[in-house]
Amino acid sequence: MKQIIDFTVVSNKTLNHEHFVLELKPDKPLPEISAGQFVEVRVDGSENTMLRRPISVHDVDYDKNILSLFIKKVGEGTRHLSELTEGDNLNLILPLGNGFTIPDSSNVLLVGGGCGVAPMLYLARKIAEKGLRPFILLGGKTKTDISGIAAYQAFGKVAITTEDGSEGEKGFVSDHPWMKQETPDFKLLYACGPEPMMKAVNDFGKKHEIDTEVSLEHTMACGFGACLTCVVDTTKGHQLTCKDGPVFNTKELKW
Amino acid sequence: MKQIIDFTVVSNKTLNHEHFVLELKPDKPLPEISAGQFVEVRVDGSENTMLRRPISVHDVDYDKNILSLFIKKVGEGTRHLSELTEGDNLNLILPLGNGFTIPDSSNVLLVGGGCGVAPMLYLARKIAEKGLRPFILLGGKTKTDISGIAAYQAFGKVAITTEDGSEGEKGFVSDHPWMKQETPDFKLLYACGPEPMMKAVNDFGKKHEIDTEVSLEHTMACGFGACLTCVVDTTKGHQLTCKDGPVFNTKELKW
Amino acid sequence: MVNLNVNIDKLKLKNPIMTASGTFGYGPEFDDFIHVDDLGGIVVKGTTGKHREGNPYPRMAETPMGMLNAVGLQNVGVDHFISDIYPQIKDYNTNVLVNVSGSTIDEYLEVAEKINALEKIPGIELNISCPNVKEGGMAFGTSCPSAQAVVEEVRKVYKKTLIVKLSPNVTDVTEIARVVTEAGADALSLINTLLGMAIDAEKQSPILSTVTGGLSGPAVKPVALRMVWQVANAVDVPLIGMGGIRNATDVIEFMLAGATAVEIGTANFVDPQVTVKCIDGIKAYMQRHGVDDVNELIGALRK
Amino acid sequence: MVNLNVNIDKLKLKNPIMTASGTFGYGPEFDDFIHVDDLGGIVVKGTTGKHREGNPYPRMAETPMGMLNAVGLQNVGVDHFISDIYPQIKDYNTNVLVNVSGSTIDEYLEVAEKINALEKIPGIELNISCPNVKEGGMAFGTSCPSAQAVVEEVRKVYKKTLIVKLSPNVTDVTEIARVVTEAGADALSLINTLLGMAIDAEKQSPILSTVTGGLSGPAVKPVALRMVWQVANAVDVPLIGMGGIRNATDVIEFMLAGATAVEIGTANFVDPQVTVKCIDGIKAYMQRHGVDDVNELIGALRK
Ligand SMILES: Cc1cc2nc3c(=O)[nH]c(=O)nc-3n(C[C@H](O)[C@H](O)[C@H](O)COP(=O)(O)OP(=O)(O)OC[C@H]3O[C@@H](n4cnc5c(N)ncnc54)[C@H](O)[C@@H]3O)c2cc1C
Ligand SMILES: Cc1cc2nc3c(=O)[nH]c(=O)nc-3n(C[C@H](O)[C@H](O)[C@H](O)COP(=O)(O)OP(=O)(O)OC[C@H]3O[C@@H](n4cnc5c(N)ncnc54)[C@H](O)[C@@H]3O)c2cc1C
Ligand SMILES: Cc1cc2nc3c(=O)[nH]c(=O)nc-3n(C[C@H](O)[C@H](O)[C@H](O)COP(=O)(O)O)c2cc1C
Ligand SMILES: Cc1cc2nc3c(=O)[nH]c(=O)nc-3n(C[C@H](O)[C@H](O)[C@H](O)COP(=O)(O)O)c2cc1C
Ligand code: FES
Ligand code: FES
Repeated sequence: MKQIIDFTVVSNKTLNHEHFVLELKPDKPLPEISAGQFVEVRVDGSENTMLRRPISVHDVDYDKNILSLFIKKVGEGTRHLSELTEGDNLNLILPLGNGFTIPDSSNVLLVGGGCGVAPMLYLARKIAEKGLRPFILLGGKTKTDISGIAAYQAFGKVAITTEDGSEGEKGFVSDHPWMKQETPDFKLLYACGPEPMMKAVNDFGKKHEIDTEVSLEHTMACGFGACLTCVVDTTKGHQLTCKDGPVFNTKELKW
Repeated sequence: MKQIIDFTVVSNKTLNHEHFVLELKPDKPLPEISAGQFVEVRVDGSENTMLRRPISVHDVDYDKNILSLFIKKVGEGTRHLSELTEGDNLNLILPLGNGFTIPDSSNVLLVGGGCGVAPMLYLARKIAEKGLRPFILLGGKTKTDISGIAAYQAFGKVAITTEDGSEGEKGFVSDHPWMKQETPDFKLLYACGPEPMMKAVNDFGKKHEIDTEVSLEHTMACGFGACLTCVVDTTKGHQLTCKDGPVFNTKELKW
Repeated sequence: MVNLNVNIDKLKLKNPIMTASGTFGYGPEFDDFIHVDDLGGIVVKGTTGKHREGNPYPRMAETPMGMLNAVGLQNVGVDHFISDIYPQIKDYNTNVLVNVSGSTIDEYLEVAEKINALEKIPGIELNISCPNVKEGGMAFGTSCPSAQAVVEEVRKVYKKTLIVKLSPNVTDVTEIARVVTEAGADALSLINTLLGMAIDAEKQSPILSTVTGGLSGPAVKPVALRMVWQVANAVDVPLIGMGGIRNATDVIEFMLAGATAVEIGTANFVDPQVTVKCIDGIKAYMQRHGVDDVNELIGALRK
Repeated sequence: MVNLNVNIDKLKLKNPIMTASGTFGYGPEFDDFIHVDDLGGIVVKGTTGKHREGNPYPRMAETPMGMLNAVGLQNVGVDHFISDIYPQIKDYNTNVLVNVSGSTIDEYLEVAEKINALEKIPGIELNISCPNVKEGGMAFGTSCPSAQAVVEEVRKVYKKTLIVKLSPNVTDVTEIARVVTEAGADALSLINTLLGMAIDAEKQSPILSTVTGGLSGPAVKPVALRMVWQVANAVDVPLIGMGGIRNATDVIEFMLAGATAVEIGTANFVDPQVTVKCIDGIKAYMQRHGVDDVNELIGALRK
């Protein structure tokens, strides 16, 4: 059941000049959240952000009752969020959307680029909870774009690419050996990030007939199926990114 | 010369549930300000306050380079201002408007009611600087509406009225003995506050042929003569409250 | 206890708060957040003769205190509505109205006639003001002859409460209001969205796939209030006011201007509970002002 | 160095930033804040045949990201303008334009003719779109025949650059744009304010003395952009775009939509330096996008 919940900011960690992680504590127990689901955040005190902002669930700690969001500063709304400090309040609607398929095999590859790494940590956690160890590939422009690797390493086998080679392999995620394999053994690919990156993962999947799930970041007015603005063109016609997605198997998309 | 200046909040003192005083330090020396002039405050982080808010100068401390504003919470803008804390920034346009006449005699009466006390402290200071001691009458609904009396006492002879009698005389300012005198010796009356109060002072002045200066709180879009929205009907036709006022001799008004 | 009941023609509303078409899905989208039964009424998504895919993505742009949409009447079509949606929502204990849209008079007639047969739908809102479709829609609502024609024809086949929704994109809204009232509208609702546009300066391109779209939200409230007030002074049928409402104060303003009820649209996206908060807010306002019957507020603006 | 010069008919602007009539006084009101000479042009307060007192107080209401005004063309009248104001402002080194208003065609003619004689006023903006006066004003700008008549007549007596300012309160702005262009307008400016209304729910009364007033500010930007884009696709004269501009991004949006220059209005009240900040912002934008000549941006929206 979708809920509207008030949260308190527990911490706001600056990762680099554009990314930060908010840890939030709700005023009641967190509802059950699937990996790939998102929240709609109300940004107060900003004259140009009437609508809520959709943000993926980055991680959930049910023991501590804490929800984390991994956010990139792009405009006024996310800038305001970046300025929150401990004790500030934040109103969220959650959980929204569908979620990724949780696999039965460790032979799956999670690819995250830029703020597309956001949903990958919680996905990795959910996969690891089944006793599996997925492959996790994180891409960035430069070293400082990649952070908190230890958290991912707890759940799977991690590799990094940076465009300037300052960390891990030099290049795009699609340049990494994992995605250069002639006969890859992956059962499922997951991608979230800039569209060219997701398309590259999809091309890799297509070539080797591996299903690919992507999380789309369409603009949204409501986030819960009421406005019909967030459509994506699928084989079944227009579907709602907020309700039928944000996760789609690329076979359904006209990619 | 009017200036646009960034200020830092030095302190925000809550006086009671609706009034507070902001002490502000500019990033350069304060310009010369006359008693009765006002500032236009930019309220950030509020979705319904695009326009600046006009607020009278409550006091100026040129030695410490500090400007004080006395503000009543009435809507979203003033509520936001009431939440400012030390170190916050505030952008002001100042000084605006004309100002009160500075008298040559101690026999003048300053009457302030509600947030209309705002300009009276600085006016009293300016009069006291000439070696004079004006009469100062402050009115409120109840005791907690009146505060910082000591500051006024440094500049003149202070009397209080409260509607519930919890401090000073019981009743309106117009019920105070000073305003009940048969043959008052005042040379000039000053009033700022709710319109009925200013009208009562004006009636007193009219009866005894004493000039009365009032400070009008008309709604304003700009505060510096550009929009023509703040007009007041005078014997000379429409005049601008922000430029020709906010202080008017009631003889000029159609009161 | 204050009275919140109002009547729109034969419709009895338990309170003046309704939801605006296209912003409330079919109702169940809000079941997690509120009891839809608490509302005076809901207006479901614009429904056309055939299923419509609507416009391509992107369909939304945020603007200062407003938003543009270019959904373009995406909907399942009247037959699918009747077979699949209606059974799910017919037992809401509130007035469930259908927003009837079309590209041709025949399409309006088809939909109106089919909806007329649905026992639990006590009225329709005739959408002659959608700015987001190439044919029909707003074109009907911005000229007197075409507005008159479509309303007259629909009136012949539709027997229950016929509400006509007016476009704000006109020189004189009272002209259209008079014409459609004479043509048989039982009530009027206004305003639909204002035609607007948003540009991405960095990409140097329009944000919406359709270039222009419909503006809604608090930004349009002053225009909406003005039109409700103008129309209230021009015609005698009940009005449903809307445009930028997000709290009880806004509701009261529309009622004072002459609206019998209101619809809340965009604000549902920001706060899915805004409707029930408005109901509570109206009660508090009435108590504060000693108003026993909400009907006393309708058109009560002091002049 | 990037080129910011643009031309509006015979007017040469050093940059596309102008100020909107009624929001910039006569210019000197801003001398403390900016160098007026830095601007592409200024348009002074609407000027009529006789001195006007305008409407009673209150004349202003704040709305979500906008404001309503009901100034009602308060001004000193053309003769007093010529004798007292003109000498003070004629030496600004920028285009000083007069916004010409009236209640009758004769009044427009009287003002236009007198202003035509002023050496240092290179153009007028004909205000056929003021919503705040009972007679004339907007009435001229919302019907084709009357818009045509007033422009044709003024064209006969006014020899310099004639800019006609359009009302957004119309069903089809392109119709009026075509008519006034054919009647002799050298350029068009748009939009004037949208007719709106604000109510004080506590006092249960209108906020403005005139009940309705003109809406301006960021709230109206989407409507303004749409109209500029529509008119740019309909006529061939240069356009001056306005409505809600408060930063360089907004300016670029209007230029991409088809405006050669812009006027900034309400934003001057919030930040009296907004105009010069916009000029700097345009330069920064051009450098970032590798645009050498600002004229390249005019109507450059990718479709
Ligand atoms: C399902 C979903 C999950 C997301 N998860 C994350 C996440 O975990 N971390 C993260 O940093 N970002 C995420 N995003 C993107 C995030 O929503 C946008 O970056 C944010 O809304 C921009 O708001 P703003 O006010 O800062 O920028 P604005 O000033 O509103 O816009 C800046 C830019 O962002 C684009 N944008 C605006 N609104 C949206 C929107 N609703 N969706 C996508 N792009 C938008 C604009 O077109 C513009 O180009 C997600 C988006 C979706 C739809
Ligand atoms: C020259 C001048 C000096 C002033 N000095 C002081 C002062 O020293 N201390 C103080 O507390 N207040 C002062 N005021 C009044 C103050 O400007 C308003 O209370 C304030 O603007 C309200 O803003 P808001 O956002 O809180 O309320 P809003 O939500 O905007 O409005 C709440 C109520 O205040 C009224 N209001 C809104 N704007 C204004 C305005 N510009 N002027 C007057 N009333 C308005 C509204 O009509 C409404 O009834 C002064 C006003 C003027 C014109
Ligand atoms: C996303 C969206 C979709 C809409 N779809 C419809 C529709 O299908 N039919 C209709 O008559 N109005 C439609 N509208 C207009 C609203 O019903 C309403 O008239 C308008 O949004 C103004 O109200 P608001 O400011 O409260 O949103 C839509 C509005 C939005 C924002
Ligand atoms: C207070 C005020 C007074 C105005 N007076 C005039 C006027 O005299 N003549 C005119 O053509 N437009 C007048 N306008 C309209 C503006 O010139 C401009 O068209 C409108 O405000 C939209 O621009 P903005 O959103 O940048 O303010 C006035 C606007 C305001 C806010
Ligand atoms: S965002 Fe509203 S339906 Fe998807
Ligand atoms: S407030 Fe603008 S002229 Fe006075």
